[in-house]
Amino acid sequence: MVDDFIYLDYAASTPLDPLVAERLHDCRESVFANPSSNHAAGRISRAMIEGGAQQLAALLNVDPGTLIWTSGATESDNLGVAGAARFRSHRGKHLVTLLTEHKAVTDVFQMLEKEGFEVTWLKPDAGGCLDPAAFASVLREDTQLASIMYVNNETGVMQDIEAIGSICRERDVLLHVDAAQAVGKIPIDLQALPVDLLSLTAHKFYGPKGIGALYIANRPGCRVDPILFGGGQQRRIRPGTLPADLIAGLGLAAEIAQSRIETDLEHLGKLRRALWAAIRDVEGVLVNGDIESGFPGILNVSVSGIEGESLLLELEPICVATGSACNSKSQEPSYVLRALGRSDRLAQSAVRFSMGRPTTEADVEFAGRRYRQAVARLRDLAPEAAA
Amino acid sequence: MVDDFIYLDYAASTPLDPLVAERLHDCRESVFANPSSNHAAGRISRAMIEGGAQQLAALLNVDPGTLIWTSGATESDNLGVAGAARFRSHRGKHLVTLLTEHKAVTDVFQMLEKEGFEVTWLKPDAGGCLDPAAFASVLREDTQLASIMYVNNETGVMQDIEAIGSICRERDVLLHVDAAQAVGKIPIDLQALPVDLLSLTAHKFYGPKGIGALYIANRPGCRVDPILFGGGQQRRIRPGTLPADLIAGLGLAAEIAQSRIETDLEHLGKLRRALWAAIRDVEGVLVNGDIESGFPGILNVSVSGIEGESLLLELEPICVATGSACNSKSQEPSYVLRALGRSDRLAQSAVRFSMGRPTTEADVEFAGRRYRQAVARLRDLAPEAAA
Amino acid sequence: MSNDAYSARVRDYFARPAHAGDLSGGVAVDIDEQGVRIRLAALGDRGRIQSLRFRAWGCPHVIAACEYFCARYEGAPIESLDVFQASDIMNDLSVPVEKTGRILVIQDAVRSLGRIIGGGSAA
Amino acid sequence: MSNDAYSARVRDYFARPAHAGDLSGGVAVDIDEQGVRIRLAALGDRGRIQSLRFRAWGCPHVIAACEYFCARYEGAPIESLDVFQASDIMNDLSVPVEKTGRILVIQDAVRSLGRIIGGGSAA
Ligand SMILES: Cc1ncc(COP(=O)(O)O)c(C=O)c1O
Ligand SMILES: Cc1ncc(COP(=O)(O)O)c(C=O)c1O
Repeated sequence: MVDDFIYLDYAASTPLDPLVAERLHDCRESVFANPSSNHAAGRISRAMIEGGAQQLAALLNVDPGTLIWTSGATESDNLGVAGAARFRSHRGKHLVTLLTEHKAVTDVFQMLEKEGFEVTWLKPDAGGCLDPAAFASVLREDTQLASIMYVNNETGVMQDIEAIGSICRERDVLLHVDAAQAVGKIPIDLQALPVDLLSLTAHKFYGPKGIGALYIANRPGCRVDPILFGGGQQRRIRPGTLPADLIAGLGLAAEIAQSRIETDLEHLGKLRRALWAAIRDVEGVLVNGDIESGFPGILNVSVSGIEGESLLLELEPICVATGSACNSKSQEPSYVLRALGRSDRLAQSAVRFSMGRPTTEADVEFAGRRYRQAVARLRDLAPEAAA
Repeated sequence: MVDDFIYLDYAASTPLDPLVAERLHDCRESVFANPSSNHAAGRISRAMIEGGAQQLAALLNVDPGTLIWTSGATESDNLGVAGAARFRSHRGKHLVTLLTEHKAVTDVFQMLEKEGFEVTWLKPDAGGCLDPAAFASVLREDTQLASIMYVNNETGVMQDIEAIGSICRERDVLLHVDAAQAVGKIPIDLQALPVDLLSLTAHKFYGPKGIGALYIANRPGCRVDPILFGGGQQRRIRPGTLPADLIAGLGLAAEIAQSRIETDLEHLGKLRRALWAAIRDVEGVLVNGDIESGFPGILNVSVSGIEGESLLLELEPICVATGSACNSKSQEPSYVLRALGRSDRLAQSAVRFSMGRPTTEADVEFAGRRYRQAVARLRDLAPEAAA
Repeated sequence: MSNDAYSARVRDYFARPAHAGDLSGGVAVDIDEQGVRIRLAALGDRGRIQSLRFRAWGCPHVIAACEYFCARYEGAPIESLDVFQASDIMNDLSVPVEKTGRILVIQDAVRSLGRIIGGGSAA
Repeated sequence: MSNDAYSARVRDYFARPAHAGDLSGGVAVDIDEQGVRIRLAALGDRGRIQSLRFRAWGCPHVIAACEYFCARYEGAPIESLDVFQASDIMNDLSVPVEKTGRILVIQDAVRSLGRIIGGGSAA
């Protein structure tokens, strides 16, 4: 880790696990052939891919054959949502999703609206949660697909996927779950969980960037139309030369995650408690989401009377996010926090601290101190301070 | 290189240049943040991406701002062809392409046909070449886009992109060029060459797998509709967290390629001559493509009276391809060779030898010997030998 | 290993087809179907198959299957040719299903051979 | 470095705004527009601006721009406030165009200050 900053943005991306980095590096000499090639070198690449698939399949408790490799969760979300909606469009064109989904889901639904689908956009409660009964009440005869994320990337709020999935199964609605922030971080057993399509990306759990997957349950009616066209790779669902090394890296990252998911969760819980203890008595500070439930790797707080961009700069050298990384460049207050009922001002002052395996208690204590100082200085600079 | 096989399938994929492998490995500690993140760690990732863009831009002689990162040439082809066709569909719906394009292009055109576009499929001559006059003759008032590949992946045949591009400019038709087999291998100067959209993938020129780019000329009317939807990355043209390490690797691979393109070409030319000399007097052997012109890294030969799959197995431990890698698994004779007028039998016996930087003269001499022996043994096994 | 399109036995039979070639004397059948060309030659002796040889033009599975057949049926009773099953080859050599047609061509050839050699020895 | 949303000067002014604070005596303007809140305070002396102080609520560019203004105009002739240009800030601090509106708020505040302090010294 570079030590001129303190990285607390693990929800945006994680560094490679050192073992994964080694695995990737080791691949460079022998695993380079095109895995579609029918020769000795191609077989080595295929074996790496099968190994990776097995490791990821073990983490999710699925058959390796249900996994389609993609370039990341954005592509998985696009393929899962648009692909399944189109595949089932002859049965009906009503779709359901949540206002607080990631852009890789909401933007796909907006595109589908232009294509003639009808989308019901559900609003979560003030804590960010979707009430399964509210979900059930909007399902219709012609509803074909719902997409509800597991762990929210801005707030860490977790949805009750089990309850929502059971409702979907009863009503013959496919459920897509954006689990980019959940896979490798919380236990997910897809034999037990009624989920049809699930998106993930390796760089959120210490794997390489540029590789992700879409799980497609092996059930009747659960299929996707491709969104990319080309060679016959991956049963024509997703073409392109597979990066065997990245898949091997993803697989190892999945195996490592599986072995330490409980330890990680405990570690993160401790860190979040320490961080919250350090800032909770800052005047006007508020948690976005829920400090009790929710994924412990994320603490998102707003504070009254503070401009968010200045707060972020003042927090340097602590690397944190406002809203999600994809929106960090825009000045707009997070649509996720607006959906939770936050005013523009409060949403704009939001800071997302997200912790990871390498984070220490000293890191979060430093961050907490810095946060208090930053708020104090900016308040002191404001015209109100003169009054 | 693993030495229990001889790899002659560089057109399917190349190993990482050792310097590129080192660069990738070096990135693992400091280049991991989400490049969209507005903090110190994010800035490091952004700087890596800008560096990579500059290196690739230098290779192609373009402005770095014209490059859109993708997961590979398949995605670039999809984005370039479908994206531009849709963007210009209000002006007209006629498109032109070649029968011998890669599947990542032909399958997109087939999809566009279903969407209501009209596609003219041009047939090359027996040597695989497209006559620019024949191309010009099919353009219409409503033609909006043509896609013509640079170097054919099966035969190495090169099209006259300069002539075709000039015709396109005159007729206000966009030209997309699949240059997956050309970038980093032959000089390409996009200031001089009238090309509007160009697809490439790093793993064909000793860069990492899982990363490619689409060049989009900065000209009026030259734009693409996105095919993936999500965060605001890359001017909303292509969303998803950018793999800064892979882009840095691609950039370095481009820089290395630029510095040695002439040396590489000379080396490959020598190897191809040596290989052809070793097999040219095998009875019934025929070059698919053109041994004089064409990219020297590829030699594709058919031979009469030989079953292709057995030939390939008999050639082990030499790793070669029949047709293109993406089709290696299927038993069908290559559609590319069929378009050149080869019979099913001859097409099915085709072997593509493709050489690369690490290939030695000893490698190709061994391959040539082995090819002669293989043909002899299989002929000897056949019923005709009894007669 | 599952990543190999060819099982170890297929690789072995293909590389070292001990029964490739011709027989002097005996009977032979030629078959050319589904893009596969096979010649099976046999020498019978007192109700048994004394020698078998083959020639083949086809994919590695076809060549290996011919060798497998010859190796297995040399010394067997001639009647056993009538009950020869392509499915044995499919299983024993792990032939992919899409090649079933080709293996059935071999079954046809074996059955023909059975009829001829049976007829021949009876004559 | 071009990857930084803030120029070195912006970072510097933001981190160490020497002119943040209040003045006792003199005049002050308060402005609250476009989500930016600014108070500029000035003390004039014989046609010149003797001291400048600011308070601000806004993004780093706004805070840095206020400091930049104060540092640059202390000691300047009061009339120069009338010709103060937001574009100077934009250029000197490399402010991104999408923030033009906010910097114009500062221009408004400076012009008001000019009128007040000019009027004040004439009275
Ligand atoms: C919830 C969620 N979905 C999707 C994505 C997109 O992942 P990627 O950028 O790897 O495509 C992210 C992360 O950016 C995310 O947090
Ligand atoms: C000409 C051509 N176009 C496109 C592609 C697709 O590239 P990728 O598999 O990296 O997406 C390839 C290689 O497979 C190719 O040779």
